[in-house]
Amino acid sequence: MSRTILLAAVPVIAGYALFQRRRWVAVLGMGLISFLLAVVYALQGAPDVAVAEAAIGAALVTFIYVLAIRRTGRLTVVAPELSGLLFRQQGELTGVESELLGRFAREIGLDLTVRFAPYDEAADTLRRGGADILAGGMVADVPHGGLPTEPYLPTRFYLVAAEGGAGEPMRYRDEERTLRATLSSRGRLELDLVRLLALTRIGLGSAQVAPMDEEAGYVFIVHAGRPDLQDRLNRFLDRLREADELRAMAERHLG
Amino acid sequence: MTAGVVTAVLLFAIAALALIVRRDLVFKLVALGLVNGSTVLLLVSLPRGIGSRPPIAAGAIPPTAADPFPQAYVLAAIVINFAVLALALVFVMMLVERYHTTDARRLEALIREEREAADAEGEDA
Amino acid sequence: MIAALIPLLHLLTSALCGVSGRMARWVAAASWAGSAGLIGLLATKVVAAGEVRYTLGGWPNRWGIELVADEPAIALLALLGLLHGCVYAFEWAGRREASFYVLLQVLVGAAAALTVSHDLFNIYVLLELMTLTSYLLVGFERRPAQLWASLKYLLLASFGMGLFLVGGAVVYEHAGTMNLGELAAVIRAAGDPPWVRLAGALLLTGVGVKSGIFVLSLWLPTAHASAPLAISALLSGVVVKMSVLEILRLAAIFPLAPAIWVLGAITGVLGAVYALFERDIKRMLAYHTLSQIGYALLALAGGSPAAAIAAVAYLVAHGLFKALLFLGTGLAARHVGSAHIGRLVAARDALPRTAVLALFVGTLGIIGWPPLDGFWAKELIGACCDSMATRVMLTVLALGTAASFAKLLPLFGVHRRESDECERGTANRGEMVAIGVLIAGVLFFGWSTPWWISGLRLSAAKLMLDAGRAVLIAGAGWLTYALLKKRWVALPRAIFSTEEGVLAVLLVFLGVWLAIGGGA
Amino acid sequence: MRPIDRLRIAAGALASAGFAAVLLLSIGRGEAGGETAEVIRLTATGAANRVASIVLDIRLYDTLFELFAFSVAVLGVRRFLRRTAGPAVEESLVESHVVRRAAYVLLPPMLVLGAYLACFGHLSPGGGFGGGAVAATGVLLVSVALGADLLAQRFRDERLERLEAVVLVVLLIIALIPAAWSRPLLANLLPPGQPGSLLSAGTIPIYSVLIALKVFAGAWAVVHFFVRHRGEV
Repeated sequence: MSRTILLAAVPVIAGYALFQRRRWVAVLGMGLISFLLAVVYALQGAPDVAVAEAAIGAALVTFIYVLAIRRTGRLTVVAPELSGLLFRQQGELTGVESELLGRFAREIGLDLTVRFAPYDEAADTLRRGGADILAGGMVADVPHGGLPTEPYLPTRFYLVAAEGGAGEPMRYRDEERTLRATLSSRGRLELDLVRLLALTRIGLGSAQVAPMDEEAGYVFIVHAGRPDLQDRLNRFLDRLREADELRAMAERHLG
Repeated sequence: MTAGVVTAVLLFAIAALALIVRRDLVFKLVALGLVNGSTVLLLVSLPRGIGSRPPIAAGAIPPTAADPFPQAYVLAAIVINFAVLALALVFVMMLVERYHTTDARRLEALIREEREAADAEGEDA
Repeated sequence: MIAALIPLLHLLTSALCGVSGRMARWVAAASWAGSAGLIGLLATKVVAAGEVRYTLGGWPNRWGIELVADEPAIALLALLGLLHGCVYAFEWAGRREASFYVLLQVLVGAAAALTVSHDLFNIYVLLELMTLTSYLLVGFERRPAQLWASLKYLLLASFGMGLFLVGGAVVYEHAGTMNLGELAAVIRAAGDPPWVRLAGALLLTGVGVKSGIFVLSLWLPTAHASAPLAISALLSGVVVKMSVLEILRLAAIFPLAPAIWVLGAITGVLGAVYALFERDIKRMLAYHTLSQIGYALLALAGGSPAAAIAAVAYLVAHGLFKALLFLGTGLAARHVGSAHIGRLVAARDALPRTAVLALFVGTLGIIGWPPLDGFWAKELIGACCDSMATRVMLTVLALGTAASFAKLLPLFGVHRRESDECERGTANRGEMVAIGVLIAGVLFFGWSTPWWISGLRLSAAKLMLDAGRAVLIAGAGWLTYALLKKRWVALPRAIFSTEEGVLAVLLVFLGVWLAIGGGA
Repeated sequence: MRPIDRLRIAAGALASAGFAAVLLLSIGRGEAGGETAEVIRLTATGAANRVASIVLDIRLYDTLFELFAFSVAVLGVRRFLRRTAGPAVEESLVESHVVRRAAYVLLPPMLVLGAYLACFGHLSPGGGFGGGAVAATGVLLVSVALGADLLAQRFRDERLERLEAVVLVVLLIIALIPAAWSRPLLANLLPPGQPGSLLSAGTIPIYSVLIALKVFAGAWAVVHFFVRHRGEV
């Protein structure tokens, strides 16, 4: 009897899950059906099949599908960690970008998730669709694999040379953590303002700093498949700029 | 005819319809998973294969036990279903990386455009 | 025992390729040599005894898995071994990564097991395993077009296998066995119960999705045309044929002949039409594979055992020249950067001589020019097939083939000016060996005709007459092409999307079920 | 919506309904053939669990190919997703200590259950595929609760890959051994023993454990790569 009730639920769930709009509902519907069927198998004298269906059909398949689909209701940001802009302090997320993105996410009704990664991996994740936004002090001077927003904060570039450093200078867009080591191995680096500040805090040592005359601004890079998100973020930043909140925010975090 | 057989056939038909109608690849793959799931249910619920007791006993098996053969068959079907779904998902992920969409018709159109561009080059030559 | 040993050897060496990545190429080559020897051994036994039966583990057939090596199985096994070797020779210098060899070994192992399998569920597992491995091999180079073609293939093939398994369930419910021999006995004993038609329609549709029937296998042209070179040759040359062999096995048990005839006719004509209007050579070859599958199905539907064997002979002949054409096209396309006929003709002075030779011999073979293999295979079918409708269809298809391949003629023209500034491409040694072996196969296939059908008598006069007819058809084909050249038609491509594919499968199932009298 | 889409929906609904009608009207009509009693007599291979004796003895040939289908899936996931490393550090803003604790508590029982299912598959429900997958589910639980990094540090893909291949080789060699005693291929050479005891059913428990090992390693690898590439569709 209980078996019949369980079985009757299966086509109903399938019909609902397959003909509505949310992808995660469809995936969870498949998992639920697998689970119900596993119970049915256990009840009709097929415990081996029940174990396999529960472990493989219900758990493993559902899990990889849930992992793979982009979480709706969540704004995923991937970034190299950088003090002042986007970084962790005593387990709390903080910085200009953290505040900006947090407010933006709240405004459009999404939860914010931030994943930190070195620049190359972060850009790759954005390109592959593993994140919605690439942040962490990006400047729209190279494609980055996504759509850049308008600049939210102006910046400048500085040529930093370690003692005796020669060779072609490299533009450094990576994490703060590896800044010092890269400088000593490469000799000369081009740094934006925030990264230069970070380096000063770590200790400039005997490095020479010379300003370059290139004007630039920090931007967010939005996933190429989300022009709608780029548009909303631009409008959000415009509003903040007009209310003069952007400058106040920068002063609060960067001094 | 058992309730399981009826359910299996209905599930197959619903999932097949979704495969035809839904354009999003995630829905298509879920539907494919359900098609294969329904064949598992069908085999295990065959009138001749069903029983109230599992076919497990150290000695002789009670006559009310289920037929073990369909059960052995579907174990393979479950594993193969997993393999199909995992591999299909991998290729979908790689297509999304390039085209930023899971819409089957858009993908078809984008890829056909690329091919026709290559063809036009050949016609010129 | 040998019949089981061949696939198990492939599986074992596939696992070994996985253990030692660097040695994979050599392990695979050794495995090929070993299995070639085993196939030879099995062939001598089959020729001596007619067929060799073996049940794994010594269990009764009703429950265990029975393997039957008969003449069709041996013919396709031999073709499989030959093409497998050619693929290795062709890819030898490429030094692919280990996973390529792992997948290829599993694919060939599953195909080899499929030729001899006599158990419905075993056939299901093997077909699925072949689907999975060819899926990965088609998408192996990660190009978007390959990935998409391959994904469509997986969706449709897996859906088709769902139907197949439902058919298997119906069979098990009523016959209590999955063994083909036992099943045939049960059906004979039970008269003609209605479930036989239902199961037959389900199984035929399921296998049909994988076997290149036009309305069912709409995934095939793009998948075969975009796969890596040597893989296209293997898939089109022999892997599709394994599913046709399963249709042959099903046709021996279920009353499917009318449905197979109709499907064969549709496949043959539409495949030929699409091939005719396609100017990318790789894609044209893929469409043409459909047309040729239709040719074999028409012969197979003739019903007599001799006709079935003639159909298999045609499949083998087709495997030889189709693999040759794919390899030749690929080799040429590699030097030009495109397989489009316009580009190839424009650059014909730069094409490697090996490629041009391969295309030339392949074209002659495929249009049935005497005395190449296509001619002999058509002779065999003609000798066993006595229905007038079938003969007409076969002639129409031969004409379509000749017209499609007339496109290639400008490639072989005598060069008016030998330009010195353009450098001719070359083939490496492995590629030359592969193409050489296939050319030999196409040239000398005729010698094997007495093995196919014992007691086949072809008088010299009839041979002369048929040879004349073959030349006439080739000429008529060329004329058709010359007439159509100026009236190019863009054929609809929308039917090749997945949605329509699944719909077509369901409709074909209903159609087949009605055609074989399931509604009665 | 274009007319062609409406047409497709209508045709699809008709075809699906037709399919369901044909099957519902003809499945189960006519009597079932064959005898179940014969099945039960035949499956006395010494394994109390008749399903295990079919999967790992009578139809072991199928199971070997099925295992290769699983391996091919793992190989595909590995090859196509291995290319790039995912983000190294995850800062998820929703994180609960209860979930962390639960994962630590649940992991050992899951692993033990998986091992039990595999080792006792010939006596009770379970078997290699189920056992391996259950154990992998435990690992997957940890990767959800503790973040992927903790597991990624312990994850040595090359070693797992090698292990999987070696398990396959060992399995096939065991399957081929009977030929050396001129017994049928894939025959169960070891004595059946006392049905119901742990050391019974000949080679069945050996296959079961090897398959579980392989499935566990493969499923772990698959989960690992999907965790690393999460949210990409």
